[in-house]
Amino acid sequence: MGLDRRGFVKIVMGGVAGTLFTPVIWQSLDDVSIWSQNWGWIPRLNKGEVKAKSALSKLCPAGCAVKVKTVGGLPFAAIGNTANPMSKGGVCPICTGGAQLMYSPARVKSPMKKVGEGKYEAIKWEEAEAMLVEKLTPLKGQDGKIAAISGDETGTANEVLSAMLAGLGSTGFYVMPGEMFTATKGVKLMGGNGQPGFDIEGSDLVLMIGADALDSWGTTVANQKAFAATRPTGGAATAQYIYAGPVLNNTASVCDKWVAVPPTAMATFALALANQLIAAGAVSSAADFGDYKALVAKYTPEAFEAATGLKADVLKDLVAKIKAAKAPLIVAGASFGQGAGALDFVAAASLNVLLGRVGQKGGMTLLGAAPKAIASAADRENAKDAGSFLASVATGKATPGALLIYEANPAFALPQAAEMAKAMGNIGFKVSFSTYMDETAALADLILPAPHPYERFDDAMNPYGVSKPTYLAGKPVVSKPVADCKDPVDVLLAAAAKLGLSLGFDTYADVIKAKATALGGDFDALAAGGIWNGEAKGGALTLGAGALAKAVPVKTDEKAVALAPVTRLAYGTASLATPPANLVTLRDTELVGKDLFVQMNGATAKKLGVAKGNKVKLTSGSGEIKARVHVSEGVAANTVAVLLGFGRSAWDEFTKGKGENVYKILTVSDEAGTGLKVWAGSTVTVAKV
Amino acid sequence: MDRALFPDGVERCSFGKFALWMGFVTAFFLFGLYAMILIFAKGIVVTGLDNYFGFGLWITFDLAVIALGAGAFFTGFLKYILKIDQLKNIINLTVIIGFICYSGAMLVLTMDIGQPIRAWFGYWHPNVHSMLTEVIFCITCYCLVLIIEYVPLILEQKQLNKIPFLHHLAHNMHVNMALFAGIGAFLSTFHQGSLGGMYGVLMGRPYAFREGFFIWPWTFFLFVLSAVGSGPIFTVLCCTLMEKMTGRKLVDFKTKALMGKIAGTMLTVYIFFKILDTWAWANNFLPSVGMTFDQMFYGIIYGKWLMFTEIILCGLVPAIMLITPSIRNNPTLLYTAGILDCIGVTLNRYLFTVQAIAIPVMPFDSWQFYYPNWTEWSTCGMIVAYGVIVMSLSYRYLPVFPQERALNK
Amino acid sequence: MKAKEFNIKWGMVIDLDKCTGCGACMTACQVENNIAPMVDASNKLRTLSWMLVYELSNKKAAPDAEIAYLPRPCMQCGNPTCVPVCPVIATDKNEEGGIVSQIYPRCIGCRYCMAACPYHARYFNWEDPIFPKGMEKTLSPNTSVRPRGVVEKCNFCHTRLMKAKDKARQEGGNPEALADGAYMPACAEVCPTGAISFGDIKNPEHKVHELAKGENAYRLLEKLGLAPQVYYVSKREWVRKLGDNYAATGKAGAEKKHS
Amino acid sequence: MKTQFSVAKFDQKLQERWGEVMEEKKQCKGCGGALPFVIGFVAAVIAGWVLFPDLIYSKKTQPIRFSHKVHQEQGMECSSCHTFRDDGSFAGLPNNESCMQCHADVIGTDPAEVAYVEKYAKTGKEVPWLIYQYQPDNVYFSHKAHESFECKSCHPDVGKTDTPPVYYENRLSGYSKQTMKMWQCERCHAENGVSNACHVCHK
Repeated sequence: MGLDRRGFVKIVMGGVAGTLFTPVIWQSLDDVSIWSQNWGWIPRLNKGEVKAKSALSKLCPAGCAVKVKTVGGLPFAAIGNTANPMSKGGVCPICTGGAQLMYSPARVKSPMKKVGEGKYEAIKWEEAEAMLVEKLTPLKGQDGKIAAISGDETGTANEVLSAMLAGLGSTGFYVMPGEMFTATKGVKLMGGNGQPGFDIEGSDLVLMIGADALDSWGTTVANQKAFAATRPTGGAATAQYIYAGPVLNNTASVCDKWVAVPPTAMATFALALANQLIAAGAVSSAADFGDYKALVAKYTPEAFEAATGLKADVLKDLVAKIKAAKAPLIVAGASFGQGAGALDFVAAASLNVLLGRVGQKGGMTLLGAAPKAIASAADRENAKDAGSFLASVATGKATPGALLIYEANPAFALPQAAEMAKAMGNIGFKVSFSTYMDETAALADLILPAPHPYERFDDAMNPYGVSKPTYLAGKPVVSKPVADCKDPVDVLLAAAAKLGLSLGFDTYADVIKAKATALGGDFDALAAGGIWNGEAKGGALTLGAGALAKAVPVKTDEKAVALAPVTRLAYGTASLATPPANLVTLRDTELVGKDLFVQMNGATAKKLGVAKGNKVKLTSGSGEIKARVHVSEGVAANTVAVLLGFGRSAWDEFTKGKGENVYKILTVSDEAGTGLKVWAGSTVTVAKV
Repeated sequence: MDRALFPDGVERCSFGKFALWMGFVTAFFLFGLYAMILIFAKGIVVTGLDNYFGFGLWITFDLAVIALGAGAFFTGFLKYILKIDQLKNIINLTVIIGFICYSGAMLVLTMDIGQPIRAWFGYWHPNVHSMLTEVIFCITCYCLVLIIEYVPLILEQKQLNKIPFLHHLAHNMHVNMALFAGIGAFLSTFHQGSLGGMYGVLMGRPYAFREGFFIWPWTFFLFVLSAVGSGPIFTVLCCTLMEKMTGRKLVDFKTKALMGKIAGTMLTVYIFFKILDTWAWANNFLPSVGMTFDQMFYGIIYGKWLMFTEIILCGLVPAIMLITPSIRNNPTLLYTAGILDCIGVTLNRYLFTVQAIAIPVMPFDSWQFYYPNWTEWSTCGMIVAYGVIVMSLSYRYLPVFPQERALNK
Repeated sequence: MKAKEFNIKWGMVIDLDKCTGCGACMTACQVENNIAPMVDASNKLRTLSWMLVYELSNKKAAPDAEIAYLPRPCMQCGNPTCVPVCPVIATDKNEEGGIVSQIYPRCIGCRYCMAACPYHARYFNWEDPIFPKGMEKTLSPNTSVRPRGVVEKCNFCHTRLMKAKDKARQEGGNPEALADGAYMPACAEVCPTGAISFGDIKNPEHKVHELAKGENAYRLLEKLGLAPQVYYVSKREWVRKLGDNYAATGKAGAEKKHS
Repeated sequence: MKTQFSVAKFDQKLQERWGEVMEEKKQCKGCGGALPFVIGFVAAVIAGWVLFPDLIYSKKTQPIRFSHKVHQEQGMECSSCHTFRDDGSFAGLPNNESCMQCHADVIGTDPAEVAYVEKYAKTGKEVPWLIYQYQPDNVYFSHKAHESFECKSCHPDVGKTDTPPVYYENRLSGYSKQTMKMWQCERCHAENGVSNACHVCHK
């Protein structure tokens, strides 16, 4: 008995029919359907307990006190710490995406040494640390041979750095430019001492001259909280906010009034306002009031109109508002957080003196020097600026053999950046302590990866802008860093020890704990999201007339327009390129593909003969950049605004090669009478390409 | 060499020439196929579609071919249900065109969705409130009907027809064709309407939104009317194109003129209501949502000329031409009117798809522009090429045109 | 058409006079909802931003120019135009609280809902989510990661609602009567100026209940009749006027004619 | 040419054809009528119900032979290890921290315990337990909301087992055999009058 074709067909038919009564087809279909809904290559979520741990997120310059949410121990989000009286539960846009930055593709994964132009080799920490000691040993004891640049304004790491340099016989400790630097100099010119503070919270009329206080200036989140407290939703506002500056920026967008002052006319505006206030009866008991009065007499409404292109009515309106206010406050600052001279600061801050607002609630305060953790460290008031230092390196006036760069990116974020990067080439041995592969790290001979804020101990003393002495500290959120990194301060302390220098501490954690103790605070409470506050002192300030008298009004070329760089916190900081999670907040009127936009108002565009979408070249004495035109009415007269922080040549695919670095075309000049470097009044010519 | 396969008593070009032609068309097909494979592999990120234009060329193309393929159901309806016997001369062609249009549209739809692998969810988890569900159901069912209508034609191929079983099968299918024509007419009417309904229910899109009757917005009915007002004449145009290309007479002009009359009549009805609808929309609906007629248009790409071209030049004008016997009976004018008519309905589908979603409804939003890229164009080209291939094969080997022998004596 | 009504109506009141446009809400949203960072985030026609901050302008020349920022989450319309169009019921408004759901494993990616939504609140996954190496370790446990080809949108961080309910149960409270603030979407939680208030609009104990009724409160495109659950507040008339089209009356806040 | 044809004639033709078929059938003795069909049918049914499950599921065993029985005999409840956290979330399977409260060092004689202590407790590595009811990421399941049910109404009743059940992993979908399907969730919700809204279970 054989099986013929017909029989076979029958068996197959039976088989098919039988299969229908089994799960074979139905279950397979179901499973395929499930498969199609959960593709294997889509990342899976992490499981485990969700916790929130306090941390000091120093990704933004002020440092946000946050709670880092973790799942199964892995950080995934940051929320505000409602228990922290400064941030009051708010978080800035940078710190919001802090967890993601731990895994930034730009992160330096291990120590690396330079083995050729743009080529690096990963090395072991032992080798790296030995190399550091080896290179520093011959330079020990020679002043000016070892230099350090710090990009951290608030950390006690600066004390370690400056004390270490001092111990090694060098005075070459420099800081990156920032408001704190110029403002402290400004206070000195007004006969005072210490870091100025501004009690925004206590004021009922906040006039911000330049200072982008609600987005990128000072303790942004605390400022925003103070602002928000005066604006209950659905209720009446209890304070007025006025912004005077070149760009209708984030701060100006919520202010009651925007006064469109070109960046070249910031001091003129302040002094013209002083003129009108005095005309309206303002009198100060300051010793130099007479001189001041004589000085501001030059700043007539007409002069104001000529310099700003605004109507003098603006001043009258402001005077009326200030006179009506109980606690007016003038916040002085550069519109992009740097580059304005001390005189710009004095011009604006003198209004507080004129109005008798220094040391008052809701006024301007002075913060005295805080106790140091390391006695031999340099005083903050005496900081020297990195820009001047690198300029003298460029000219051969300074010849350091080694440069330590701590959390700073001078090759990118100093004015005339290209020259600065070139000057760095004159230094034989450069060490970059950096979490990310930034432009400066890419020039260094040795890159020592620093931990992300969630992986380290850190602190913040008197972030710029606070009205009373303030101290924050934090400890790691995760037990182990993601990359093979070490705390730079720990590395420096170990290196110092090998060089025969004892600073009294082995780790940064110990330094911070000592700092907390010196202040009379409790480290554990601070690390849990607490805060230490001291008392602000007032102080008899002069109106700075002597210094102001030396101010020379900026002369502008007829063809040139003022350049107003714009900083937006969400797009990164001087030491941080736009984080991947923040990139989406960029507008398509600011950056499209690789093209940066230059913003100007319709009248300026017409004057320059350009139109929306045109490609233009902005040229200054120090270089040129290309951009496309976006016509926006939120820019002052004869001014062009460009975003700062783009045109990265290092970092990662999220930022590299996008836009242009505006620092390149910021032109540095010497401020008359103070010798400070200034670049807030840079001008450019605009030409179609 | 393939002479034995030709329908009885007709001449066809040489196989070499035919192969050349097929090769030419296949090249387009293959290019589109490449794009299609790319789309399936990488997703529709390779197209020109974006967040503002979720719908674009593909949907416009689908709607247009479905409208133009309406000749099949409507002619079938007239032939089998209303027994207009003269239409038997062209009915086969309408069926093939309908089949091509619908099967092509379905293929485009699977490309158009983000998860082609889940295309069947439309049946598995249907949302009865969605006009798109209705479309998915009707379009697939109707495509099946068209296959059923097309199969007997294939079976009548000379050699196949020699097999008794197939011969009888074909015949019996023919006998019952009225039933399928009826089902087809019902299904097609519904989904033509549902396609219009898809837009008419979009409350957030003032250009497209319409009130209506019961659950059906006015666009539901307008789409049905515009489809039957253009489908028949599209068949005529296809037929004429084939005649020009092959040099043979396929359908007598009387039948063509009849199709023109049918299309013209329906187009007239349509354009009457369309003008009324547009008037009411501009004067009642738009102000009720705070918008103006002017706000619906922008620049040249989204200019008012589009709507006027659609309604006046490619609607009213061909309608008048087609219902006027003296114009209709002039071949050149008939074809001109037909072309205008087909452009008009295509433009209508484009406007409802692209213009409707381009209009910034939020006052602070802006107009965006959409440019279909090569993947979209080439896949549409692939469908056209596919249609040409099916048509060429059908013409060469199937007895599509009953009059051909007599007309070419 | 009548809006679907529930006993609870989760809603937002966004104070546009407080929004500085800093972008923290957008970033917090990306993080909470596992939206992979986009290398070219400048192509706004392809990016995913469940929360998007629009810039509004009073269209006056400098120096009288004013701008305002308008954060736009999903409006969770009472009468959503996106829901009835979905052919596969991948989106629905059927849960207490009125949040419009979107189910990714069900979605076929036809994008009909995107065409329907005048707020552009719905986004299509053009590409598979690609996180830089290691960054998938920072995925939030609250939202599943979506494959390419499906549509997604803001859901008021719905998992937070579920977690808030669980917490209420654990503490012996009523999960259907959460206290004000017990449930907060990521954007509202992180906003440094507190511009975004969130709560149950129907619950008098929640502050949004009063805020939504304020004289300067309005909803976007009120006249279309979609009945959003997101309210905006601004004292600036020009801002309010940009919330809807006023061709018929020329006045902001005019009664809508169309049902 | 085919106009003369009728349905009747068609039937006749069909019958003729059928006759031929029957004719052939008679010649084919070995085919045995319906028998091959039945054989095929039965074989397929057997294959489908017996072999198929083996084919579609791969079998896996837990990394450690955990005895629930032993633990229960110590007087422990399910909730002693499978706890709710303060925020109402469910801890699921205990981690090393919990296990090591007792098993930081070997306290018994069971080799499985020794294996646990050596391999996991001492190294700090978490045990990669296989979860019988592992749900995809798009599912949000609240144990808290289902607290009133007994564990075993959804989970395998492992309380009395000395050896954990075999874990069957679906080769196609990658999920466990016991992973609850959506219709099961929906049915129970419907029966208990609980909302079946999408977001009740999805995230």
